[in-house]
Amino acid sequence: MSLQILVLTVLDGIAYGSLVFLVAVGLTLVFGVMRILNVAHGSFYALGAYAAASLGLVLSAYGISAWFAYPLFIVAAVAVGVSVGGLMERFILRRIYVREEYLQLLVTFAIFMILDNVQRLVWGVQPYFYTEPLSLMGNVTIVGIPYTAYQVIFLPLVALFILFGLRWFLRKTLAGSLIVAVTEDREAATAIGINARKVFFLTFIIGTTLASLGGALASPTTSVLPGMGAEMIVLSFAVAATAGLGQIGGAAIAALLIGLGRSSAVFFMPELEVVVPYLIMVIVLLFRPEGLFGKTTARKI
Amino acid sequence: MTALISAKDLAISFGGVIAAEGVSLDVFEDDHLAIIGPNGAGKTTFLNICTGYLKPSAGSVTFQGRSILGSSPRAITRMGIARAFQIPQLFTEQTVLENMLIAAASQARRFAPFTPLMQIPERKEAEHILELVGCDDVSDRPASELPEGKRKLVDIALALALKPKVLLMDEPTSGVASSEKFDIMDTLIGALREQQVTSVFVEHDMEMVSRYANRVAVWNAGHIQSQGTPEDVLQDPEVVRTVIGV
Amino acid sequence: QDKPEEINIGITTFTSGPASVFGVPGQEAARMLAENLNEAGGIQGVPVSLSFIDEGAGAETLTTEYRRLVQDENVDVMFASISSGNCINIAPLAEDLEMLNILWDCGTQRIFEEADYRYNFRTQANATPEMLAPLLYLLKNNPDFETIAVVNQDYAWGRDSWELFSTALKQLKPDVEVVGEFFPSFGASDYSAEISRLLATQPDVILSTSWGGDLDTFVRQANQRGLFSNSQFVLPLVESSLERLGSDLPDGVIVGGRGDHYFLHPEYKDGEELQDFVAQYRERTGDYPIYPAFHMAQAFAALEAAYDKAIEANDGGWPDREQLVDAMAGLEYRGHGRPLTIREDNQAIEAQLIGTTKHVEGYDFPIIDNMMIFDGADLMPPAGENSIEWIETLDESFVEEVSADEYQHEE
Amino acid sequence: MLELKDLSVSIARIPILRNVSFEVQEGETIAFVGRNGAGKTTTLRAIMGLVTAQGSILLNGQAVDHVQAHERPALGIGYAPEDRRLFSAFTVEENILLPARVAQLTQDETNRRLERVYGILPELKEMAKRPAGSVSGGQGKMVALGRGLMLGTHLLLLDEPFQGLAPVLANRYAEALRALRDTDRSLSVIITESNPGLLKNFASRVITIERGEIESVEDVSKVEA
Amino acid sequence: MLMRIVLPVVVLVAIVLPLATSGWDAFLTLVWAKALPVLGIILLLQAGQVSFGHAMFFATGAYTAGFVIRAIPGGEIVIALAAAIGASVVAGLLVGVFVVRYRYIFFAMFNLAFSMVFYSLLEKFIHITGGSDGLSIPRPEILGQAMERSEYEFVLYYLALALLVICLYGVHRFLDSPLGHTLKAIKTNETRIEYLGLSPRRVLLIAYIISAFLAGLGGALVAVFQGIATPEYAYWVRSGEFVFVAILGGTGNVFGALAGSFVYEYIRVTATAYVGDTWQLTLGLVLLVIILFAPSGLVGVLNDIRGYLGKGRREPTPSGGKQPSGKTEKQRGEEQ
Ligand SMILES: Nc1ncnc2c1ncn2[C@@H]1O[C@H](COP(=O)(O)OP(=O)(O)OP(=O)(O)O)[C@@H](O)[C@H]1O
Ligand SMILES: Nc1ncnc2c1ncn2[C@@H]1O[C@H](COP(=O)(O)OP(=O)(O)OP(=O)(O)O)[C@@H](O)[C@H]1O
Ligand SMILES: [Mg+2]
Ligand SMILES: [Mg+2]
Repeated sequence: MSLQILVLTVLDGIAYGSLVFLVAVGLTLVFGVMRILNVAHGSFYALGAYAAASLGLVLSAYGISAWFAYPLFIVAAVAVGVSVGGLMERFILRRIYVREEYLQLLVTFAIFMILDNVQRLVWGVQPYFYTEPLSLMGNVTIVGIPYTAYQVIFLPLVALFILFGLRWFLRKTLAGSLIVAVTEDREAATAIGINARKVFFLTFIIGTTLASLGGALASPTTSVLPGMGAEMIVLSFAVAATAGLGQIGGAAIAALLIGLGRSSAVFFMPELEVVVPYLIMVIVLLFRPEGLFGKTTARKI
Repeated sequence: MTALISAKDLAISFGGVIAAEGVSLDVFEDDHLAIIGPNGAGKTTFLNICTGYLKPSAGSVTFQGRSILGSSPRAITRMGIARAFQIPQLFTEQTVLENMLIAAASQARRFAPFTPLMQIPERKEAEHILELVGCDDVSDRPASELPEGKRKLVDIALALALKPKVLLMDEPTSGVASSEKFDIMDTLIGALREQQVTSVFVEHDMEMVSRYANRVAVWNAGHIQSQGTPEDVLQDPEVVRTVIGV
Repeated sequence: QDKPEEINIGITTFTSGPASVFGVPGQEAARMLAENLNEAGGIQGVPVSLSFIDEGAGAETLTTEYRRLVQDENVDVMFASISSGNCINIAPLAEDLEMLNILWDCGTQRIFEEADYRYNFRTQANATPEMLAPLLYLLKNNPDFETIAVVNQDYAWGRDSWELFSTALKQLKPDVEVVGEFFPSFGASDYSAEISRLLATQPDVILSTSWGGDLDTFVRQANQRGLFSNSQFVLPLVESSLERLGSDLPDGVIVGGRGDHYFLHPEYKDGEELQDFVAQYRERTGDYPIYPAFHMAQAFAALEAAYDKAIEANDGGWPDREQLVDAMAGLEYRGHGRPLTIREDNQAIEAQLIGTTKHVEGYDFPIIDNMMIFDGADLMPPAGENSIEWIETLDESFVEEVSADEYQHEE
Repeated sequence: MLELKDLSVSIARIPILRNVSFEVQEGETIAFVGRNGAGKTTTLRAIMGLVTAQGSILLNGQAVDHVQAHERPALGIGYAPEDRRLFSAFTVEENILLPARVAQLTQDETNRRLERVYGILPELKEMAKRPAGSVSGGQGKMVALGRGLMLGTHLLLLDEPFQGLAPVLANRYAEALRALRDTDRSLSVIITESNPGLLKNFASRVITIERGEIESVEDVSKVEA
Repeated sequence: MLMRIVLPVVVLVAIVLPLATSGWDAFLTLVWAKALPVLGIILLLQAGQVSFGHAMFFATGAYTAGFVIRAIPGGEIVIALAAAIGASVVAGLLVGVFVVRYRYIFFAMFNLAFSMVFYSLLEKFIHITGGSDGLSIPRPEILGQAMERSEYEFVLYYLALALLVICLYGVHRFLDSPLGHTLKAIKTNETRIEYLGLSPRRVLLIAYIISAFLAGLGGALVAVFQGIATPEYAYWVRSGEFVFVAILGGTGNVFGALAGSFVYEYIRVTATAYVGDTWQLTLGLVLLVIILFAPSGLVGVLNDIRGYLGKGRREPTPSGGKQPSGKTEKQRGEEQ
């Protein structure tokens, strides 16, 4: 029994953690790297979910195999992230990079409101569902308890893929270095020939695409409905902070901690479930004020 | 004559880089001690240790006989050791005068919540100090707008506003146009002399050293290579080779 | 007083946020009812006009707007609101503004138990009967269960409803053991951990008073992992999700809908009124009407009845507000369920319809079978008494004492 | 090869440069001197396109006013800012290499230039693997200089490159730069420097700027000869 | 200029308004009350720190007032407000000693964490707090006077207005004092503050406590006006709104709190009233426009106008950068 409970706790923790990571990693990138408090991140999560669900429903309407749903998720995510994210960066954010940082907060908050409303206008208020991709992968039974393969196997794998993909991208590729350079000192970067605008544009799009990918991947597991974005904002910020600025690996661990914390709460102290992410954040920050993998900034004197 | 600041066998290193090893140095009342040495020798590090910014892995530092090891920069500043930085540390969004008045208010412990900063009695003094370093012309400019040279000077002025017993300056006039720096240093050191402020300054300009220092300490790779009067030290062929060049 | 140009009704409802799954159907129903009413010449020949306030805009905006409607737009009657919190917030305000305020959907039983109001009326049942009915149904139909677990949303409704249900359960079947109490956060998107836990503990009964997206998500994830095959589910609000859940909601789940309204109400489904209502509503929204729509209909019905009654009492003269309010007391009216009466504490007595899901020909979602309709009066404390205290006076015999009319689903 | 015509800059509506005009011949080295706040840095920043400027800048006869700031380094302009501006997230060597990577130079071209940098600034080799955020003030200046040298194939803009360097190094670097310029005749250099001694028999002309206006242009190449 | 001319004018208008017109006072009372927490946020923004958790003090004030009023028969508003202030100051101190050790997102999120924990406590202890339905608060007496709603609200209007004006002026003076300037200095260079013999943390703590006090007072006023306190008072969305309104109003000047609060509430209420389903959309769009065309906030607009009239040189837009010079450089860099 107790061993079984332990296994279940871990499994549920991993499943939930993977999802949280997929949603939060985009924010960790955009915030950690560009220092933009993108409140609209939640909207991209929601938009991704809606887009995926709608496309999926089209599929099933035409009786096309749900296997196509998985590539469709990526299509949906990229479509949303690039179009909406791109427009947002190009026509709004770009105008305020040089201004007081917190203006960005204001802007993204406004955009969040707008997108939230737009969702309602486009998709109405009734929850959407598209569960085929989930059912398609069927269940796996572990220590006598059925789980959906989608949640305990597929999502964690995707999460791992994104994790290592991003780390490689930021550390090993030129684009990665450019992003880091531009963030630290936009002018110095320009002075050595880096097109700061382009870099910001791409970074932001990557971030928003990841957010909507998170939404798309989450859509089969949950109801797609108004206000679903709001919840994710705080959670993502909690992850970003716990991780340490721009720390993709940190985000993964933070998400995992939150997942495990949550599942163990459900198993052993249900009343705590709601506050778990915050407790974890507080505990981590108490011991590592710059977040899990936060670096202490360069010497000033 | 008693040592004001006395460092014994300081050691510190950063991931293999030895920034100080067996560094022992006494600074006496009314000294104007120049620290010279190649880049990366550990000069700034020494100042960082003396002001509690870095904790040495070994050794001790005393000020007026009291150990200041492990005290915070804040505490040490209050004891009377003020510092000007190699890379100026200013409140960039505030005007030069505001910068000065914050320092003055701190020195005079003026924290009445409702008296305007601009009206504290120390204002006159602060403005005087700005004149001293030739920055009165920029007193109402935001610090962020200052040219490099002025930044350095304002940074020194901030330290002066604390009425320190000892003033540590890290390359006080690097970046200050050569046409001006001697006039400024003349007035500055003059003022220090009459207020009997002891000073320690890191310098790369040997003319400065020979003009204003009564003692020189030569750093090299975390060690003190030699110390003495400017005349002797600056002649020392070893020093010429490692620091001055021909 | 002579007839006004029109009767202006202010309605607070959710058009944003998760609760808009109720708010918008309510709003649609209201628009529809108003149109019908005006086509038929309005109330006593006076057309009605509607203005809405979004409860989703937050408490302060709500009260500011409420005042504006009352004071500047001088509406004749307010319908407020869906959220119990808002009802508690608005009721005293309405009282002070001397505005006839109809609590058209909120559930908390506290309002009329903790304060006396003159201007506030609730035109549908409250949490107490809405929780007792499913419990009685459970006890009458599958009496032999030993363990129960609850998964409710972590906010007042989730907690209050569980308090009512569990207190009653302790009285009516003391030997039952509560093996799990879960209150996942409101709007939670994932219940995997809860479900694993429930799969591991295998309680005989699982109760959830959740609603909207939360309920849908929970049901889907539970069904996906075969939780329904192990435990008897009791979902007192699932009537509002039936159509959305479709095949994801298996047979044999105990269903409620906060009253005795149901588009296939066994006693009225052949009647024209209900059929028209359902037909019109479907035409308008594409969906079958759910309980908020019915609650709205009840509010309208009550208002109409009140005007009729007041005008009669006023021998033909148009009533002023006080007269209208007087008329509300003891009012009898009917929505699309059994007749209702407003009792002396301004709380309506409404019957409760509970049943079991069943998939049948002609509907791609489960309909309600093995229906029981309870008389509301049996399930409520006497006016002025506190529900919890009253429930604590009950005992096993209560299950037998309360009778219910039983119906089967038929084509 | 570089020509400034009536260059004017004002920031927040204060004039900072007023009609600055001068040109730099191919292979020539200019000492750009002036008191603090005279406008030296601003002039260099204007050439790099880092401040909005009126007037025009010609490079090899081509107006570059409309060349985006980030495209100018590709024209062979290397800039070593006065206040270092290193990327502390990278090591010293990464800092030096970044411009080459951005310009997507071939591997051996990159190596060639890196060797050139290390040739002039051998001290950098020892610090190559250290985080740029940790180096000392003077070391920082060296890195900045090295980074500038990576791209500066036609024009070097050095803003007080020797400031805060120990004299022994300053002299050596000045020598090395001179040697570099002598070997590569197409390389022009503008050095702002407050210590004229270092520029002796190095600069061919000394341009003095005062309060944002060119005060004097004196030819010292003769003197030296 | 703002302090000497605009504020008095506004106050004057505010004083005569309820006497002249009707229908505004309820709305404005909320504006006054909600301007207080915003003022608190502006105070912290001087040090470059954003708190995503100040709703926790807002709620602390609200619930304290609520409990006091329910506890003492009749319920005296003065006592209630006093208690609320006391409670929020204490809370501010307790939370403050933790959070002032953090900066930027960590500061923001630490605050958020505390407030969210507080929020769920308010929801969970349903028998004390009434859970998410909230704690209903009977109408208190004012100086022993029991009142009808109309006159009660009339008095409350002026009470809130008076308190707001006092706080605005007080904070204005504080920011002008040495301590206030040191607070601003935290934003650009803490090392230097240390080397002036001052403790950035302590300075920030003082500001934090003041801001908690302001938030608490605002919460208490809203609560006694609304007659209810709900956990939503402590929810992160509300905290976010405070920050949002602060920036909207302009963080450069205490006056921004009032301007922002008024404009935000006004747009919001009008939007809900006249565009119904699309109020969020409208609100969002209007705000976007304001931001893009008045980047330094509403108050900034006034300053700009002043600037263009040539009265004094306009300050370069302030930076919130980590490396002070770094950020201004960024600004310069952008001027290509
Ligand atoms: N961002 C800015 N805003 C306002 N004024 C500025 C700004 N940047 C520079 N200035 C002003 O422009 C003038 C020239 O500055 P610049 O840095 O070019 O001088 P400099 O000759 O390089 O001085 P130094 O030798 O000290 O580096 C100075 O008066 C400075 O105050
Ligand atoms: N915080 C730190 N982290 C890592 N290395 C450091 C740190 N501080 C100093 N160092 C190293 O210690 C050595 C001495 O640094 P320091 O700043 O004292 O040199 P310096 O004598 O002041 O040189 P300069 O004349 O260029 O200022 C340098 O090699 C530097 O890289
Ligand atoms: Mg140094
Ligand atoms: Mg310069």
